[in-house]
Amino acid sequence: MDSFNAITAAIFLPFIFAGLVPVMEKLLKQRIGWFAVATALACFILIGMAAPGVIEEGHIVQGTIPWIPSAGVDFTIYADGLAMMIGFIVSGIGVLIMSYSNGYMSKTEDLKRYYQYLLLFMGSMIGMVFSGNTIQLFIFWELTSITSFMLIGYWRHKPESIYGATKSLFLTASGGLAMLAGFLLLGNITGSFDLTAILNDPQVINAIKEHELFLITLILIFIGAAAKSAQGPFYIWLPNAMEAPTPVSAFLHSATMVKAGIYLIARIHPIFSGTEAWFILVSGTGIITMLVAGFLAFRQTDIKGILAYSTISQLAYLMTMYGYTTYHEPGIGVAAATFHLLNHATFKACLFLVAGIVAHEAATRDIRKLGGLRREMPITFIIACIAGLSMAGIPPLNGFLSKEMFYESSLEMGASIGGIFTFLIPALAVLGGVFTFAYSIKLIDGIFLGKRDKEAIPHHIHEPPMTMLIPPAFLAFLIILFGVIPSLPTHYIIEPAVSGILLETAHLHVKLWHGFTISLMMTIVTFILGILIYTKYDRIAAWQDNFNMKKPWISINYYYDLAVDSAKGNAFRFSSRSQTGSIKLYMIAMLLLMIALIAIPAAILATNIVPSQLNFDIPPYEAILLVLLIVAALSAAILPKYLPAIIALSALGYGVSLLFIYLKAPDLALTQILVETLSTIIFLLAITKIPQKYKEKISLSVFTRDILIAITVATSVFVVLINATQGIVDPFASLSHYFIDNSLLLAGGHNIVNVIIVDFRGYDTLGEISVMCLAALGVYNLIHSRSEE
Amino acid sequence: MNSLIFDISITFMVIAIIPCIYRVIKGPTIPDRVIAVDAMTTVIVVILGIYSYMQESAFFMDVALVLAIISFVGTVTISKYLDEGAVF
Amino acid sequence: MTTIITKTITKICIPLVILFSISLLLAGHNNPGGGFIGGVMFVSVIALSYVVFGLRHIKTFFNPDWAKWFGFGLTLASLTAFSAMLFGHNFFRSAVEFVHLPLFGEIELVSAGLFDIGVYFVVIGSLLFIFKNVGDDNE
Amino acid sequence: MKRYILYSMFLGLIWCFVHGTVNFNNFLIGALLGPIVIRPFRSLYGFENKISYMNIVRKIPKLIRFFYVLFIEIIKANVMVAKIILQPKMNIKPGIIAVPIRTKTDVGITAIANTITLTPGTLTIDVSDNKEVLYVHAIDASDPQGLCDSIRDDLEEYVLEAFE
Amino acid sequence: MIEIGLIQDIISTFLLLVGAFFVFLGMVGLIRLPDVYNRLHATTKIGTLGAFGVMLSIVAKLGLEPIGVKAITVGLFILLTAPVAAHMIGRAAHRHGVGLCKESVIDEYGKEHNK
Amino acid sequence: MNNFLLTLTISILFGIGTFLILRRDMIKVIIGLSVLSHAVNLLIVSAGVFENGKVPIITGSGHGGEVTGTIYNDNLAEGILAPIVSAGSHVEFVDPLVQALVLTAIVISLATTAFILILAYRIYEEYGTTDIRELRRLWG
Amino acid sequence: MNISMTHLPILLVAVPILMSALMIFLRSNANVQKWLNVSVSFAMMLISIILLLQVWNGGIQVYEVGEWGKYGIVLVADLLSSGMVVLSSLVSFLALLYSLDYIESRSLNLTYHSLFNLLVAGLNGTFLTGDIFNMFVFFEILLLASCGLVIANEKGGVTKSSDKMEATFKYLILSMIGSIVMLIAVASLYATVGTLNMADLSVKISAMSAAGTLPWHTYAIALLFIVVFGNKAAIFPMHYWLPDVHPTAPSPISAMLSGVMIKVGAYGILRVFFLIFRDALFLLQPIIILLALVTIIIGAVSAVGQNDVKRLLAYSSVSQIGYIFLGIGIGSVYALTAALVYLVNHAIAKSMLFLTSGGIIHHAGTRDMRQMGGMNKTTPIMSIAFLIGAMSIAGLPPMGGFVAKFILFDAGLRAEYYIPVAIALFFAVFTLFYMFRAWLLMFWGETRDVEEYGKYSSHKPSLMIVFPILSLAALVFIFGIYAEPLVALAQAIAEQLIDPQPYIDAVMTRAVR
Ligand code: NA
Ligand code: NA
Repeated sequence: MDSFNAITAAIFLPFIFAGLVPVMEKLLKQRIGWFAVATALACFILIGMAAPGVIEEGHIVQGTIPWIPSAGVDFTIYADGLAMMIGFIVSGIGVLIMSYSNGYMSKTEDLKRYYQYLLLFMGSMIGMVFSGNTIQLFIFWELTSITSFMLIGYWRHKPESIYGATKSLFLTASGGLAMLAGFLLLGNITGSFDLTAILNDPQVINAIKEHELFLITLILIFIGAAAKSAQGPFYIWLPNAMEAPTPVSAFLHSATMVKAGIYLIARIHPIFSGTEAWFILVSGTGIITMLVAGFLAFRQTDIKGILAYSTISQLAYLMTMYGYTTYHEPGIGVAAATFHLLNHATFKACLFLVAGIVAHEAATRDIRKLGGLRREMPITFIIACIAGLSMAGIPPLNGFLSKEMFYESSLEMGASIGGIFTFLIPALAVLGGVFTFAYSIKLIDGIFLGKRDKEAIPHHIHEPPMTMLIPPAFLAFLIILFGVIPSLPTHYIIEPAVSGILLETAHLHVKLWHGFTISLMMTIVTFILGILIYTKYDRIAAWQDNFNMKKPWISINYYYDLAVDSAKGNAFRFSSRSQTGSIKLYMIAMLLLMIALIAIPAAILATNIVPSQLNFDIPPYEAILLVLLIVAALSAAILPKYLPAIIALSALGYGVSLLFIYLKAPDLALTQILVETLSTIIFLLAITKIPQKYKEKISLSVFTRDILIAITVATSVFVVLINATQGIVDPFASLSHYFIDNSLLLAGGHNIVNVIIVDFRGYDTLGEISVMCLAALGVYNLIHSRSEE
Repeated sequence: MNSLIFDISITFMVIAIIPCIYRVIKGPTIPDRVIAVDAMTTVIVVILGIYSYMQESAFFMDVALVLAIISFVGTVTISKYLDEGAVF
Repeated sequence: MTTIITKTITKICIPLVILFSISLLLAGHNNPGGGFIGGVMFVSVIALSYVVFGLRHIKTFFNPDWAKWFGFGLTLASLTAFSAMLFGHNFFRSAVEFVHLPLFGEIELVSAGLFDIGVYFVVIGSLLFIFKNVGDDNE
Repeated sequence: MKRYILYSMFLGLIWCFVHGTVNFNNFLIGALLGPIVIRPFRSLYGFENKISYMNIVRKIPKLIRFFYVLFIEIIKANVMVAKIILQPKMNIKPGIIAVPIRTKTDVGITAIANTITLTPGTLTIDVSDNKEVLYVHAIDASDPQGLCDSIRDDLEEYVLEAFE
Repeated sequence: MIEIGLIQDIISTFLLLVGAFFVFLGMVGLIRLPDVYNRLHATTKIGTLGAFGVMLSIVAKLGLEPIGVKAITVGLFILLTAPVAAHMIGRAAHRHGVGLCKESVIDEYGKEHNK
Repeated sequence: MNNFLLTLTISILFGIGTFLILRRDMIKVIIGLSVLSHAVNLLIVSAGVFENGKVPIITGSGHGGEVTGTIYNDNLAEGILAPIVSAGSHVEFVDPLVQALVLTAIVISLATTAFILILAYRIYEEYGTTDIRELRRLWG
Repeated sequence: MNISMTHLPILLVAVPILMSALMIFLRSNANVQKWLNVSVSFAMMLISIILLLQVWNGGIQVYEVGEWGKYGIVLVADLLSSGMVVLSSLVSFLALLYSLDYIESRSLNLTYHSLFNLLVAGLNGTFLTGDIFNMFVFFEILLLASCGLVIANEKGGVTKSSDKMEATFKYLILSMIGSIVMLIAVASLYATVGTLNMADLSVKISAMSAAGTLPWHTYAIALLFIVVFGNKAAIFPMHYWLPDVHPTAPSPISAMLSGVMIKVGAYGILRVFFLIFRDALFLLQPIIILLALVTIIIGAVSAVGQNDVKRLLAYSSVSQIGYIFLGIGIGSVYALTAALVYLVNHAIAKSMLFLTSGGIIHHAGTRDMRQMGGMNKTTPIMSIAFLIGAMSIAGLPPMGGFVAKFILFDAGLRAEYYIPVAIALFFAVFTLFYMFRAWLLMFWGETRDVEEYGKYSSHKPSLMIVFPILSLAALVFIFGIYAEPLVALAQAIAEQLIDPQPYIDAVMTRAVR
């Protein structure tokens, strides 16, 4: 199997197998989870089959299958080191998480749905990272949002699940729409949605950077990435996403899905980086998020809450580092970010799994109730220490290495900007590290150290089953391995990925001990300050609670909740104001539009609104007849009682038929006379049951308004008609010549009008009699539609 | 000659509609209006007669017969409605 | 109830108007008239009888299912139009034939006439269907 | 059966009239078509009643005389009403009078009612439920009894002869 | 032949004008007469005669052509139905409560009706 | 018929109809629609392109096969957009097509009016009023 | 009997009319009625597909009714009209199947089949006709058929008959004004150009325009058609009737109305402006874009405020039709392609959603979403179907709605309509919000308060109800993952619209008798 096919298979295998889950469930019953594990493993292997070429030779797997060629969208694979790295993370952690789930998920749960969505998610994620087409990327991107939504809301009856799921969907999917707009603009600039075409052609990249839509495109795409990775104001969905089952949180909301935004930033790095906009937007958002989320993580009491905010903060590190860019040196933080991305995946997934174990065994996630578990679950304790300390940046764990690289790149970035930034950026980086250290300590201390509170957790606690222990243990092993032998990940994972991002071969040298550098000093400062603020936790907490109480509007959640909660009410107010139920208003709207549509061409195009030569030679009886018509119509309008008005209406009808006679239309006159009487009868039938109780009192303003509308309508019709009846424009002639000449000859009828209605245009008449039938059937329905009461 | 008669009679007939319309508006009672419309149909029948007479074509006579019939139907219906408040 | 005078005159009107309506129907192709006008004439006289004798009374001896009338009319009209297809022509292609009949001399048979009869029945059926249903409901 | 034939003849004639051409062919069509057309309404016409042709034939001259009188009366009526209308000052004494009648058949009552309407200054408003009294509106109702008498003597006689 | 044609013409023209005149008169009556019942006199009698006259004028001019026959039909039909229509309206008016005009001297129907 | 005057009348009828459909009483609105449909029927007739001709009924066999020289076939290649009539050709009849169209329109408006009237009657039954403002259970 | 393949267009109109007539005779035979109607409806669907294939392979088909050429009435099956006919036949077949179990039996047996057939005839007739006045006639058929069907009773009677009456009244009044406007326009057009045949009108108006003799009022007439078709399509400010009518109709009829009927307006605009009034397009486009945007906004915002599931769907239709008109207003080939793809996807998805809402209402006994909840356990099929529809309407992949939205926005940006696209995109977020809110309210959460609202109905939806829903859901999905055929078809249609010469040639190069 060649690399292209292997990757295609890796993308679609989870989708197909997700479809097979219901079938397999019949066979495997509660062991269905192992089917999912097998799928993830298969994906891992399939990606692995494509890996050697990419990793060893720097070769990029590319290939295309036509999908919607008419819209310029194809299924394209672009597998470079970056994509490979994330692909491995997704499928690898997928294997661990699904194994873990076998122990975690109760047998009474709807496992079918659980694994289906996990597999769908994994497929979407793999599809996303290997997308070589922006639209394809977007599709998989949104699929991850939807599957995430489904998994957060796995316990569909719980209001908190619904809230969390909804929030994540609204924020990430709407961000996705912004990103789609960005991709469309990008496609607009480059003329195609093919990412490979852009990445392969430096001239295209230059063109993008010089295009007037550059900034807006960047912002739109960045909004998508930020929403997905819970950055900037969009971070608020992630803490609520913790309502998902813990393995899901570990998988989606720490290790993989939230990395999609980071992945996207890395993917578009070569296109947009090296500009001020990129640095300000990406790093700016990153730094702020890092600090805020770091502080908030420190303030949480729920284990998963700490981990959630910590994830946000850690993702912000990555964001910040990918944003480190100058015109001459676009890739300052790339290597550091990429390495930290991998490390974060390991230690954070591990911590989540530990949190799952703790919650599973202790039945609570509240750090205030937990404590002293080190005796009852020593293995878990050790694993947690490894992961937690790695996050805190303690050597010789992998977190330390990437934290160092973070500081280094911050120094480098600050220096390259100069001025106050030389100190400011590293200082902010350290502050972020301080929070990280503090909450890492808090996590370990809160759960495992201290005294066991027997009142809060009365029952006996023991180590979890092996299925739940092995995955975090494996991750802990990786944490140590990557920390001790950094060349292993650097060579096989980070270098190819960095090459993929920078579009040139990169060489990295990461060592555990690299001398007594400024960055090491910064690390030491971090530890000291971290311990300091950890000890001052209570005062900080009191201050913040007080602050939040006084100023609820400082929180972004406040605005989200306000918007969502008031949306329905506001929208209803809006709709009830526009859709008032008043037919009159609806009619006026329509009439005004009609008037406007006549007025527009009259204003723009007409030289003479009314033709100049009009015939004012008027025979007296014509004038009398027409005036009578008007008078009859007026009296139909003025007479307040129904019956007189109806009688006036029939007078009008008879007048019209007289006019038809005068206009040489006996058939019309006949029909008009008959119809008039019949409609009078129908009117009478109707008002038999309608005693006239209601009498309208027309106020002067309403009267004026209605008269004005009426006059304007009349004028518009007059203008159109007086122009239209100036005769057919030369040299064209009317179809009627044909009817007159051929009525007798071809259709054998003397009455041309009748021949037209039964022969030349008999099809119209077929429609017309259908209308008659419809009226009859409709009336039947009307009369028999009474509710059975 | 013919056209003069035509003009005179048609003008007279059209003028004759004026009182009908006047009654339709003025009333004062509903039967007055019914009478007015009925009378109007009579006038129209006459106009149709004049047309037929002048053009010597039977087309308008058909219209006249229809009008005579249908106006009877209409009048009877409205009368019954006035009387009984029901049509059928 | 209406008076004996009205009833008597209505009795005279019924056959007269019905015959007139048929005559209008048949004359339609060459003179004013046709299916619609003829049909409405028919309707008006039945309506007159409903008014004068009362719907309830008329229903005791003359109560056809008017829906079938318009159903028939629509069927006839569309089948007439379809029939041209049997002769390899397009839908609604009309045919004119001149036939000699012993009593009537040369008669012009037009396929459109059949269509007009369909119209006639639709008009009668649908309007009277409405009248009857509403009239029944009013009672 | 006799009635059928009678009606057929009558309807044949009507057909000719509405069709506009009076000839045998049309008469025949009408005579054939007519009965079919009124068949659904037969209960209105009393087909089952016996009827004598001789009676009808005997009545023809009386009918003609009736119509002649009617015609004269109509002219008189019109002239009278026209005068009233054209008078510069309205000077009328209208009113509704109950006029007893002898006729009992529906056709007779109808005929006399219509005749009254078409004749000078009178207009039938209603017939009483027991078919004995016509309520007649007269433009000049100053002498009710005289009006009753004149109706009975001048009109009802002819009607009775022609229709009973 | 010319003579007959001329006489025909004169008669028919006369009938036409008289008919039209009467109709016109009837409509004037519609304005001038004081109440429903009196107006009915005008329209039923004069209108009917006028219409009949016009129809007769057609017959006089064109004989028993289809148009003439139809004219007769129309005339007879009007003659037959106009009184009935008047009767229906008058009756309805009275029962609907339309009073007689103030000049009226007697109302035996009203007495009967109100019993 | 004088074109200007007829057009003016039609327009005024439109105005009156419009005023009526803006009333609050359901029956008035329906009357307004009837006035409007009268107006529109007249409008269609007035759109007829042959004027001052005869009633469009062929008497005798006058038109039964006369060759008028009119071209009825389009030929786009040669720019012929039929019908092409010889200059100054006189048409004997008024325009029959508009009459046929109006016939259709009248019948359709009868059917619609019948339906809407019965609908009004049912609405009165349900709502107990003909005030159109009360027909506001559906809003928002 | 030699009904050759050339008769297909007329069969699509005339057979339903004939069927509706026959149904009146079969009122006492409910079963014969049902199965005859279903089989004919299925046959119509096949015929429409064959017609589309014929047109695709063999070019535009013109059918002269009565063989009178342009002097009579012609039916023209180009890609647009035959495509629309396929859509309407498909949706109507499924809606009919659904109706058999959904409509109360008395309504169903006595009038429903006839009305429904005439509705189908009206749709097909409108799409296929090549004559502007004939289009008016078929509009009236559509109007009265839909009114008659809106007031048909569904089983269970969740919708009050007073609501149906009120909605129908509003619909009818506004539509009658629309009809009057249409007649004004058509008559004036005839008086100016002397013809009613659309191809003839097109070529003559172009010739006048080229010669500089096109009078200005022709443009006014052209714009009047916005009122006519806008009213059918329910675009602002003529959208008011829709949120009242579509929810009160029985669900299969709502599906027909929202799925196909309102597309008639879009079809009309495409047909009339891109064929006849090409010279007025410059006036049309800004107006339509403006109206479309307001429509999008009003529909989207109002939908957010609804508690009634069907009313929400109806407002959503308003909003979505705005997107379709946005594409039409932009007017490039690609934008028209987008509008058409959007149109099809909305038709399928919204029909499906309305059918689903019927199932939901049956199950819950109410239309108020606040009284539902937790239904994913009790009716999983409805849950899945509604989700698929919601995703498609919200434009989420992998559903058809995504492809439509993506192409539309792309087309808008390519034509440099940045602000309109930005607005459209922003309100797409609303779509996501209200569709998912509805789904969550109904299907997630605790099962509703039994004490207050009663239990959910226990009987499972029948096959007759489930099959149409699932078929449409499958289509929604297929149009999402394999969109190329649809997009290619839409593109071909758009190209035909932009260059109407083949249409004109097909109609005008025929010898008349
Ligand atoms: Na009369
Ligand atoms: Na009369």
